[in-house]
Amino acid sequence: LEEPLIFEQGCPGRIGVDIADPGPVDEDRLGGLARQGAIGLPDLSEPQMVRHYTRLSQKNYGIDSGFYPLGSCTMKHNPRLSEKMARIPGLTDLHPFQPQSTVQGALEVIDLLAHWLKGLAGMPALAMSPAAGAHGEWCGLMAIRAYHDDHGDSRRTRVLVPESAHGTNPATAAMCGYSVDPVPANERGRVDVAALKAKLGPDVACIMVTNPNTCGLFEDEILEIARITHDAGAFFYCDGANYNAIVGRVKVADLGIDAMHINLHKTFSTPHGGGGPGAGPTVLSAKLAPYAPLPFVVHGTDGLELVEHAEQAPGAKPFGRVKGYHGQFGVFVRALAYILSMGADGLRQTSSDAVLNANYLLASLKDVLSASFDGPCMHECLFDDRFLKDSGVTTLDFAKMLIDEGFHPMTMYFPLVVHGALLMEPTESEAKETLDGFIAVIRALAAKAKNSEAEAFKAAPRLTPRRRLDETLAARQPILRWKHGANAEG
Amino acid sequence: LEEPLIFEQGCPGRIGVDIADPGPVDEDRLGGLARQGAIGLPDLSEPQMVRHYTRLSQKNYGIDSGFYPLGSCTMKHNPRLSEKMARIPGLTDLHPFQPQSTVQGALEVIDLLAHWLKGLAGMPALAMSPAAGAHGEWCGLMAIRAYHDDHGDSRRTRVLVPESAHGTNPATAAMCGYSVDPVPANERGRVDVAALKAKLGPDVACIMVTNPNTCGLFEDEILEIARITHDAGAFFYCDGANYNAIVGRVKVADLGIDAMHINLHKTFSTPHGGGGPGAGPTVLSAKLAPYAPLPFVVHGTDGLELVEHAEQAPGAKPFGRVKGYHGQFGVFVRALAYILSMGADGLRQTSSDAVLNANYLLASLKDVLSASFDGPCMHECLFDDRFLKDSGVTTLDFAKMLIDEGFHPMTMYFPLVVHGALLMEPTESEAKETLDGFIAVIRALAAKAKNSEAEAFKAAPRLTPRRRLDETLAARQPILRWKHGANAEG
Amino acid sequence: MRYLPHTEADRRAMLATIGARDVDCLFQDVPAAARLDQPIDLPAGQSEMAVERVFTRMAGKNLSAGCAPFFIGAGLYRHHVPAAVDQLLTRGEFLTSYTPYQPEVSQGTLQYLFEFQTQVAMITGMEVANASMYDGATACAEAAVMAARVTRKKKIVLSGNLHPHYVQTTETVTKHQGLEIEALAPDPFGFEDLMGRVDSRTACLIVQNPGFFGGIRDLTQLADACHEVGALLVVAVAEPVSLGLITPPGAMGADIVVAEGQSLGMGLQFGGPGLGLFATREKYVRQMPGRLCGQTVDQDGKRGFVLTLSTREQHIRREKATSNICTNSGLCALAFTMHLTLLGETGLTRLAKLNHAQAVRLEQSLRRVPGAKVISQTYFNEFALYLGDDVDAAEVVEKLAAKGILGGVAASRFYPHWPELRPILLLAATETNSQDDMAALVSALNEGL
Amino acid sequence: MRYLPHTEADRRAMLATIGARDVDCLFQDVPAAARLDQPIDLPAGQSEMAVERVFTRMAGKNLSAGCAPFFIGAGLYRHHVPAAVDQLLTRGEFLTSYTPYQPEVSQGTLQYLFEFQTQVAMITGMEVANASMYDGATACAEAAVMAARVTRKKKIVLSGNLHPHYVQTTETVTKHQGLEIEALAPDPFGFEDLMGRVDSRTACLIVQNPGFFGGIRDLTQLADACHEVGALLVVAVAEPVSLGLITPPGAMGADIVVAEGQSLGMGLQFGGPGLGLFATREKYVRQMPGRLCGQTVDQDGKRGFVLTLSTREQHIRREKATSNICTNSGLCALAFTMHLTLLGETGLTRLAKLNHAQAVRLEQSLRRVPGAKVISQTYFNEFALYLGDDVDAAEVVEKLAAKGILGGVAASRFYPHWPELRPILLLAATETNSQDDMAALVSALNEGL
Repeated sequence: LEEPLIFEQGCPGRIGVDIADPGPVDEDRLGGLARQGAIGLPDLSEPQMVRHYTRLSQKNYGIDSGFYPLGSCTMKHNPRLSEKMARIPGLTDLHPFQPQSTVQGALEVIDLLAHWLKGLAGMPALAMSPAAGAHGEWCGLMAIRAYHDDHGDSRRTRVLVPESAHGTNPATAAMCGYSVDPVPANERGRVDVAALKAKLGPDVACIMVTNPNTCGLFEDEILEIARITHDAGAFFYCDGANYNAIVGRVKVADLGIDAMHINLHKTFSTPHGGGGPGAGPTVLSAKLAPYAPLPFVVHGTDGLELVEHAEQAPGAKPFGRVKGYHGQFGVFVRALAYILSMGADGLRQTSSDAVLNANYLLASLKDVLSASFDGPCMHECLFDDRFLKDSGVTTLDFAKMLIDEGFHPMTMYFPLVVHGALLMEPTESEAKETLDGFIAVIRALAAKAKNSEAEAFKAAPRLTPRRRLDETLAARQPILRWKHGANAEG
Repeated sequence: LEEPLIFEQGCPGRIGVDIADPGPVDEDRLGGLARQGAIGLPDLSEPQMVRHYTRLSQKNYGIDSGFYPLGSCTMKHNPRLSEKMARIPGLTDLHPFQPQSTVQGALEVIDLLAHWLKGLAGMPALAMSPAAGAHGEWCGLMAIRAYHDDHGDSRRTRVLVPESAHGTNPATAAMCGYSVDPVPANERGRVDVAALKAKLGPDVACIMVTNPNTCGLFEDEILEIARITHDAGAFFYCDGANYNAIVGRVKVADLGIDAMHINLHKTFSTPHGGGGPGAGPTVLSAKLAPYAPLPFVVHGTDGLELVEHAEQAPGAKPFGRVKGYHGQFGVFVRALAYILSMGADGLRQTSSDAVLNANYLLASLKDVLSASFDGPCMHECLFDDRFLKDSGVTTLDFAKMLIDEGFHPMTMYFPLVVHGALLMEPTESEAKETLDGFIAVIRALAAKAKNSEAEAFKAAPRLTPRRRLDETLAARQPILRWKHGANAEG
Repeated sequence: MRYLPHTEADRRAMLATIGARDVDCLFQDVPAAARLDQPIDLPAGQSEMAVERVFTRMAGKNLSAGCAPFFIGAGLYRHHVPAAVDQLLTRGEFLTSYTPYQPEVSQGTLQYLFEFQTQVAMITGMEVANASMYDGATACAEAAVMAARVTRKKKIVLSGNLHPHYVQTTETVTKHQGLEIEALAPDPFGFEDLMGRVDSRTACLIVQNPGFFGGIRDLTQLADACHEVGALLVVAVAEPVSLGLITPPGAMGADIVVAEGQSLGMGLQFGGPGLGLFATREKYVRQMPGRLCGQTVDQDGKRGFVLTLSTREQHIRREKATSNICTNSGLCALAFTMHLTLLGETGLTRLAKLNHAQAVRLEQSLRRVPGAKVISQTYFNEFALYLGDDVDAAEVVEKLAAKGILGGVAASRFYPHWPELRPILLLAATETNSQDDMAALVSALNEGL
Repeated sequence: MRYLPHTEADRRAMLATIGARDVDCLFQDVPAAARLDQPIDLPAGQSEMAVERVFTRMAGKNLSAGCAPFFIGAGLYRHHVPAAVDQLLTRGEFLTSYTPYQPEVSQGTLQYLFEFQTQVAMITGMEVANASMYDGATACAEAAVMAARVTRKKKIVLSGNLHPHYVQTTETVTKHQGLEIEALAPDPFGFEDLMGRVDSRTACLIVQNPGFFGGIRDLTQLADACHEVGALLVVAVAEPVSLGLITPPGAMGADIVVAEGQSLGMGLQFGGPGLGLFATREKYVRQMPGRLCGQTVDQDGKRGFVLTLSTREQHIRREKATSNICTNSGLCALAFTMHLTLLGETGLTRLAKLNHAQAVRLEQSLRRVPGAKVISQTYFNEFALYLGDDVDAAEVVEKLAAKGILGGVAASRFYPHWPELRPILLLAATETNSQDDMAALVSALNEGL
């Protein structure tokens, strides 16, 4: 069914919120700047609004709809308890600038979550306020740069980043004023340590390594990587996007890491919500701790205290403020609810089961798909498009065909280190039956692809609200908003 | 997509609720009656459960999904505010047997709702506890019978019920020990007053008239009906299922009615929820008031008091108790939220708009469908299947075809007084555009039917999770539960 | 008004199509004397914010169970409902749908009803169950009427351990149906002789298990006695969680099991809406009241579900219907089945064990209250506490409430005419009680007696 | 564990397929020295009920805004959010979906983003808007960087009326990007001369409207001055509700508008997550950071939506990307767009008028506080109150809190180094304030000064 845009449904004078008209405005205080003319917003009633968003939601696929093995995105079950906790009035109806005596419970949420994150990572300090993974990366690199600057070490202008890294890593380094030097991978899909060593030097500020890496592999030479990095006077920044593979089984500190962001929405299962909000608290080593950004919570004499200005905390040399207010509090509540539900034992089980599931997919599919690397893998398994050679079917076609079978596709064409990548992350919340159903479908489709049925693949998906969309047209003639008469329904 | 039964998804040892095993039970207090053997319930994890019910919901159509003109069912918008209010802990986490001093707010909800219902109906008393419309009917008839019994009038054994009545009316009368005598309709679709008069007599306990009636028509001779009924010493019970057509515009008391139930889920828009829970408070005239069932709320010296036993209220002669506890409290909260939101002005507008919408459908469709009666109609409009004559298409086929167009069908084959009825109730929450879209589809389908395209109708619906289901098979070989190995997926 | 989409322009355009001057014309069939020209003299509509204030104010006058040490049961039990239940319940496709008369677009409702029926049959140990009724009390009354229909006999015997609301509701429902109710005296000490009450005129014997005063009874012999004289044994269950731990009525020979389903999925809600569970043997299915969902196949041969056996219902049979009930408690049944799905075999069993363990712990704590004595020999999660010969339990309850403790219900609230029950307090414990709760109760009782 | 479906039997079967002895084998690539054999020494998992108790306890230590006369703003405003917003937000298809990389199964997310972009462009008076950013402060920083990119100039001038968190965040973000920040002194009395700060080296001037201290400014001349020297005018809006009543930045010549969207749909949430709105002129669209949704057609020619212009983004351009941001605030944008859809033109206009009327009423009430004076000449729903030369507003705030009143924020909380700001209290009024709230504030101020 088609659902028109809200702009095509409005009718002036309808209302979805009853607000008494306060009558003519005393314009004295508006400085002559009362709005002239209409805004252009459509007027809808509440029943229309409810139906509109209900119908839009029905055009979406979420974890609640089915299996969602999108690699590198960690689509695990989002507990409803976390949502409920985030809606307790005493935790959500709080203003960040209330007197601190009136928000001790909120500060306790932040402090308790920090306690868990530090304990799990084995790290002494952290920055709570980053709003997302990439924001946490930047926070980590800013702390590193602040350290170097504070130590008068201005030679360090380079950051080493493996080729397989998330695109945010080089962008982040550039934002901190660093140049980016790529490090090649070895044939085992890991950082080429010899090449890394060759690139390290007194001008390197830090390395940025994702571990487990974007191929779903643990950097097995990580201790050596850390050692040579530290020997060169550089810091080891770890992209913690895949921390969910090792949480509870490995302490970050034991790997020689100096800073790592933790995507709360991934490892601790706060909802991805169609693209955020996330949260990326960043754990820091003792050396980097003083440079953590404002604000932060400390234990004071009268309870918990929120430090909003550097001089409130002796010894602190914060590199600045990374966003408004005190962090993604609503996300903290959800993540903490998940953590307390799981506990140390449960978290260890999540990484164990996540890795088990990925290896099960790998073992069950490697004879029909082309696995890029030998196992064991960590929380995700990587295939490339060699199995589609000469079939006329691309990675994209293969993925779209899965949609008609009721599954969300895996990640395609990432990481860039293999050709036509298919990256599958099953997550620990999926039952064996679900994986078995998926495996059976993949095997059937692989057979179909090899059986020269490319046409069917090209036509997929066919059972969705829309078939394949013309992305080139969208980019060439961008239509980024509705305008009266310009967005006719196709 | 297919969704297996929970019994086909379970796996022993999974859990969806973490509960510490309290260890071996001290069986001393179980009197040797500890359960032997397994219950047979499936074990699912929370992610499986969430996905299961999400997917099941996707196989359902609600008001939130689209237009739902099911006649006589009043599928209007269910405000989300009402749901929110019903979840305030101080209103939902209350036990009915708490000391009354600790539930004064809950008693106030009941009392305030009663105040509104009495005020709207213009009636002096009511029974709050009936759980549904049919339950309210029975409550009303029990009060009537209690009155007659109390006055030693044991001759009254008959109840007069029009042919067009809801099936619950005769069933209710039978439950009260009455015999049922049907009253014919006149050619204008109303009670034949002459026939009614002829049937009235000293053995009639009451009449049960639905007004507006099930043809969507107001009983325009209602004052005469009331007069002759009262003259015969009988009571006038009104089935209030269609009260939504007149709320705020007509006081029930002004029509000479002695008792009427009010379906809160219809007139006051509490959710129908796939078949309940409803609530059917029943307003009563002064004569019937003393016989109202237990419990009820009165204004006492220390605040509100809940009367649970007859002797607590001097003068009360309750006919008994109709259910456990104090009424459908959760439904009361929702209905009261709706009533306070609407107010007296808004409620008057709802009935006005409901009647406007129905007449708009009638006016817009009467040239292509066959209207059973001339307008104006009230909140719903009735057509019969004359327009399908010789087309090979039945009312059922026609309705099923609508499903594929994205609409829920109207009510079919009810009321029984016309052949192949199609009863449409648009409700006031539908916008004109929605009605216009529906009208266009109906007109197109009517043309299609007349154009000998019966095959397409017979095959409908085709876009639904299931196509037409074999109801005869279900009734002939009832399978009413899952049993291991006996319910194979088709 | 936010729920009403029409603008004045819409209304005018529609009236033009209709050919009516104004909306009043459409109400021409209403006798002029009864037509109101103005809104009724009650307050005008309010914004969401204003309505929220009204309810928040009223809520503030209540002491909610979660804010107090809480030990009230007496037929409704406070259990923890997982968050997923309510969040899924509010999905519009469930919440805003009607009775599934159009099965093609109602497979969601129908499938969960089918699953619900199966779960109810399983936990009660019966063969079939219906798709729910209003509540436990009305289900009990329906069972009495059904038993009379099945046996063609008239006498209904009600145990003194049957919930007084079930007794009263059954009395009211059967009042004019030519049935004869024999209700036994309240029986907190477990002395009643039921066997002696069953004879050839008996349609059914209705007992509750666990009983209103807590006791758990082996019903096997009672069932045999009923069956020998052609009567049915009806068993009421007010606490379905008990079925995770104790022998189900079906395994002891019950012919009909009725229950209050509120314990699972719904929360207290001041007692309503409830959820009537109704299960019986397959041979009686066509005599069973209430809606039924059955399995069938669609045009393409795929498994699907429909409402079935509706020939028993009032819209087909009118005055000969099995009952006048034409709704069920759909959403409540959904909440129940969702909670039970989350629990599963493992969870229900553990929850039941935990409840019993809590009650045992409570009994042990109460040993520290001089003069008080638990008189229920057996119990699941609720028992009767005898407070002492001169103690009025109702007064104790008020004293406890004054201290912010919701400490059970006095038996006299149900039985005002039985002075010998005045010292009896009904106390329930569930998984929601903490040790602090129990300590607070014991200490307050010691002060208050 | 309730979120983990595997049984031990499942795990054994899967390990057998993999050919691994146990799960530890799968972690063989982790250096032995870093492998933990046991769970980390932190508490074990807990039931829902236990976790709820923990949060209920913490919530009990807070004074929530709804339980107090509440007048805090300073960039985040307390508005009433209609119940429908949150209930629709929690639909799993919205809540549990990812970034819409597969548009065929993400049209729901994509269509609301397209609608959101349009709404944001409309209310700001701009041509295009992106699909949201983290919050107002980071959006402001991104605007500074974008302005430098567009103009190829380096100087960023920040008004003293810009929210201090926006100032600080912009300083941090730009620190190592070769830009030069010129941040003006806080300006509660509206004396600052911005025109004089704009010169040929200026990439942009960033002003807030209404300003941090409340004032509303006509920006037309400032815009002209910027454009004359090739600089951009960036306008920050901390209270989007104001756009229902006052002239939007776009109509006064702004080149980029950034805003905090929290006011609509989201509630306070202790300040996070926020919702960064970002709008600009069409000609700058390829320089704009953040995700964008665009209209296109599908294979069958039907209108549909996709993420577009991603060549600006970091996963394509890596170190040359417009920013490192790779998420938006999808759910917050959904809440915002849903609330704004409910409001519509009529509702937003009325809500804005009502907010202003409330602030005017508050100012009038405060005339009864001797010595206190509203120093904002113009304002929307928030203004600066000067309490008297020797009064420390921070102390007053604490005194009010002790009386259960959340009476604004002291300017010194943001500007500890500016003693002349110590007597200044920022006070906001919205539709949520009752007359009683205002009376309570006035009375407490009179006692406390």
